[in-house]
Amino acid sequence: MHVSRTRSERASRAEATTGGAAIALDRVRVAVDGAVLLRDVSLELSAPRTAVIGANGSGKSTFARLLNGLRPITSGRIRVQGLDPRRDCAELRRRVGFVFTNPEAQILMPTPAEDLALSLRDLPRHVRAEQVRTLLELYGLAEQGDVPVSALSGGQRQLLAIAAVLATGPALVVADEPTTLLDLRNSRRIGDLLLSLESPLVLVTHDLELAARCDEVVLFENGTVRSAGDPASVIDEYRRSCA
Amino acid sequence: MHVSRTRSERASRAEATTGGAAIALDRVRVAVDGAVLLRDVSLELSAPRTAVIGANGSGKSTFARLLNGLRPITSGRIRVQGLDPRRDCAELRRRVGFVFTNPEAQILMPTPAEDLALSLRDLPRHVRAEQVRTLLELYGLAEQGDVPVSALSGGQRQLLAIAAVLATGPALVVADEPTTLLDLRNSRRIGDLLLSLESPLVLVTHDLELAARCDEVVLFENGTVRSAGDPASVIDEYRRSCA
Amino acid sequence: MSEPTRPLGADLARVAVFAALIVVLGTVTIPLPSGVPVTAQTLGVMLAGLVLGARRAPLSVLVVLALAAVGLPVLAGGRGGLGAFMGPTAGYMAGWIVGSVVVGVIAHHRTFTWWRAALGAFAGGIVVVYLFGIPVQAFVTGVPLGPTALSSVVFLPGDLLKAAAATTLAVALRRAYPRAFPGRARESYAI
Amino acid sequence: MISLYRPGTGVLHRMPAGVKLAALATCALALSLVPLGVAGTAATLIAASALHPLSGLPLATLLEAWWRLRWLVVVLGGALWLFTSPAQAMTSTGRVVTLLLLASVVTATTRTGAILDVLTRALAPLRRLGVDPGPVALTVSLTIAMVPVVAGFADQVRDAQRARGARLGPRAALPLLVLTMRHADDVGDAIVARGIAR
Ligand SMILES: Nc1ncnc2c1ncn2[C@@H]1O[C@H](COP(=O)(O)OP(=O)(O)OP(=O)(O)O)[C@@H](O)[C@H]1O
Ligand SMILES: Nc1ncnc2c1ncn2[C@@H]1O[C@H](COP(=O)(O)OP(=O)(O)OP(=O)(O)O)[C@@H](O)[C@H]1O
Ligand SMILES: O=C(O)CCCC[C@@H]1SC[C@@H]2NC(=O)N[C@@H]21
Ligand SMILES: [Mg+2]
Ligand SMILES: [Mg+2]
Repeated sequence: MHVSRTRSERASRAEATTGGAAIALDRVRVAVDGAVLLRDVSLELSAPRTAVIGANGSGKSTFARLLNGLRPITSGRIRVQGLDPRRDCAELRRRVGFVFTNPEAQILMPTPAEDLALSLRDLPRHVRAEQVRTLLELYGLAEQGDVPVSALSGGQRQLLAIAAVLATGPALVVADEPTTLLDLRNSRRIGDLLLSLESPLVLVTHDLELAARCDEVVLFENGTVRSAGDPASVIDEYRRSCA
Repeated sequence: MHVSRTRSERASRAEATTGGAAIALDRVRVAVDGAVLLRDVSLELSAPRTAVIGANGSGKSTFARLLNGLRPITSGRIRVQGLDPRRDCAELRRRVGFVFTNPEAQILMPTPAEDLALSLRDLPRHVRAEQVRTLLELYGLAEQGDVPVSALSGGQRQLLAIAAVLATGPALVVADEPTTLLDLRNSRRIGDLLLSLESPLVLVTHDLELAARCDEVVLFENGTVRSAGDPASVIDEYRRSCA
Repeated sequence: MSEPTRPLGADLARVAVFAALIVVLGTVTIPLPSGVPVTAQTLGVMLAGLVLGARRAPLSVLVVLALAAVGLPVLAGGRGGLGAFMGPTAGYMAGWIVGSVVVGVIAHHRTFTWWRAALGAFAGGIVVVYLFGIPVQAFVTGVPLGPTALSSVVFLPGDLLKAAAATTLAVALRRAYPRAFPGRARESYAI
Repeated sequence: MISLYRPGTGVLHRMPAGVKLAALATCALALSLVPLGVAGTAATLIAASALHPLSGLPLATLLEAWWRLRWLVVVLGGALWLFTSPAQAMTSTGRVVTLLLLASVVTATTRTGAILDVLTRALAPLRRLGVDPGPVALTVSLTIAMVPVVAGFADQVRDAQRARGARLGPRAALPLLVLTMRHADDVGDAIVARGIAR
């Protein structure tokens, strides 16, 4: 299916990646209006695929948002692929592709074709139309190119959101619970797609089976990292902490 | 915890239930604007707790909405606890409690206390205030009674939505993916709560572990019932169909 | 396929959710010395007319004004309270009610087209609002009508932009989420 | 963000909402009719501020109220100072600030539900015009519940656009509208399912 095609397709397009997420946090603290969302987070991520797990409100989304400067840090130090989100914000946003839980917030145009064209706006017009069609086919949306986005199924919407992000060839993909609204088949499809990417991936998820397929897992608890490392043992720790 | 209390509490309040969902569909078809959402669905449900599973877009939500007349049928025949949704719509809505995926859409008032009061609007004013306080305590929301709903966590919001539905003493509870937006701990809590209800339950879910704990499982595919019956075998069939 | 008449609940929800949208747009604002701010709420008023139509749009506006009247901070810049209805902006707020009706009537007359939408947003969202707003502002501040009207010219560029934005948005919404609009049967309103 | 009610047991908390609203309206009318000098304005300002601690509200509520009014004071006061006179600036700005402070006390000591009950009662005469006040009250409180939800949508959409680095101009609000209208449909279903409306 298209998942494997994606891998090879992207392999040919992708720039040489740094061989991992290349994320470093040093005593990072994030506070908003007096509430402490993250405290004392120190972490080095270099695996190609990292899963982030933890209870509701433990700080996973806050952490993910740090990675492209959507949320500023209050104190500490953070580097993403060598860039400082505070200083090199624009460059970082170009490099980091972000997939949200609710694709509807992320689809900016009335139809899938237009939305993909938006991602490719730097290309010349005729190449763009061509490329949009290729992408629609690649993600199995060829027939939905011109329908209203509200007529897409949940799975199709999430596919479109991911396609729009990958279309720009990001050097790092961050996804915040991208399979939450999907059924078994669609969440597998999206999960397979994300895990087969060439670019490194940081994946926030409540789906522990999906997390287990990553190379490294980080467990958040109460705004800080409780543990990080080998998937099986960290996931086991999380399960035990919930029991 | 409060879950067991709920069971006994409800046992004392509940009217004699019919001993099951008492739902019968006969060659039901639902079409909107030319699109066929359900076709040729014939089904009898009498188990106390029925799970409905199936892929995105297979018709689960459409089916759930038939049960309280939110969605009208195009042809066929449907009876819910002996009532015809077309004719006895108002009575059916009184009897059937509906829990939605997204509690934000279901909580209609600014604070938990006001939302519960809305459910109990038929009671005289002073009894109502008393009853609201009892319910808040029962669901562990005593301290959140007057805070804005936006300050509640996802789990607390879903608890409130369920409390508001159960407050009216429904003779049948229909829940459409009530645990989808929750983490492990919260979805367990809500799942336990729903499965421990006195009133019969129809539970649409993607969580197969939860479905396995019901008495009967119905599998939808492509707008019709693919199979129905013993949880273990139907779930197994679904897993195989997704592989 | 004849869909049953749209239930009252759906109308209620649309009116309320649009009123909430107008409130949220009130956070985008530029206070001006005259006491009448530039506010994105007029964009919300135009959109209400274009999307909800002539019957429900004024209800959304009325709900916002009712919330303001009972003292909630729902007007531009978090203002609210009965005081707001005694200030220089009172006429503009009355103009919103009538204006949103006019927007809806013009935009949904026969079939919805982009130029009808643009005309509606301009006539209802700008002309009508100013017709109500400027005289009241002159009365409250004690400044003669001429100079008050002249001073309101500062709103015009912004309001023209908002009318253009409202039109673009409504046309895009019609393609992205056609169900958001009143059904065919309801496109002409008897008011 | 919108419910400004602070639970408490002070005198004002126990006073019926209708009385408070009527008093507020009377004060507003009196302040706009009776010309007060600089000293009088200062006195009303102090009185309105003192009402906060007197009704058992924490000092923070008063400071918040003043902080919310900072731009009004600076812009309106500054402009009037420049264009008219310092005394005029003081009295006009002071009158508006006094009113808003009074409104903030009423809002902080009155449950929104109680205010809405008053509104419903005030609307009761509309029944003779064929308007049912029940749905009106429901719509009003529903709006209050929806404000933080829609504000949340606006945040989500802003984040998503920043993340995609897109500069869209007016189109930027399209996803916000789509999310909002879909939410309206979901809420409509819930209203019907809960048996609150047809
Ligand atoms: N703007 C804000 N102001 C104050 N508190 C906030 C803000 N945003 C988030 N929080 C709080 O910060 C904490 C961490 O939130 P975050 O969204 O990172 O959690 P999460 O791990 O992603 O949870 P979930 O699994 O529910 O998505 C939560 O307790 C949340 O209520
Ligand atoms: N108003 C409508 N007009 C046309 N098609 C619709 C409408 N509502 C739903 N559909 C379509 O009907 C099919 C069944 O939808 P339904 O919501 O019942 O699926 P579901 O099993 O609940 O899926 P999910 O797991 O995503 O919630 C879908 O293909 C959907 O796109
Ligand atoms: O918030 C209020 O009290 C009402 C503000 C009215 C502002 C008017 S509406 C027409 C004109 N266009 C603007 O942007 N502001 C003014
Ligand atoms: Mg999160
Ligand atoms: Mg569904």
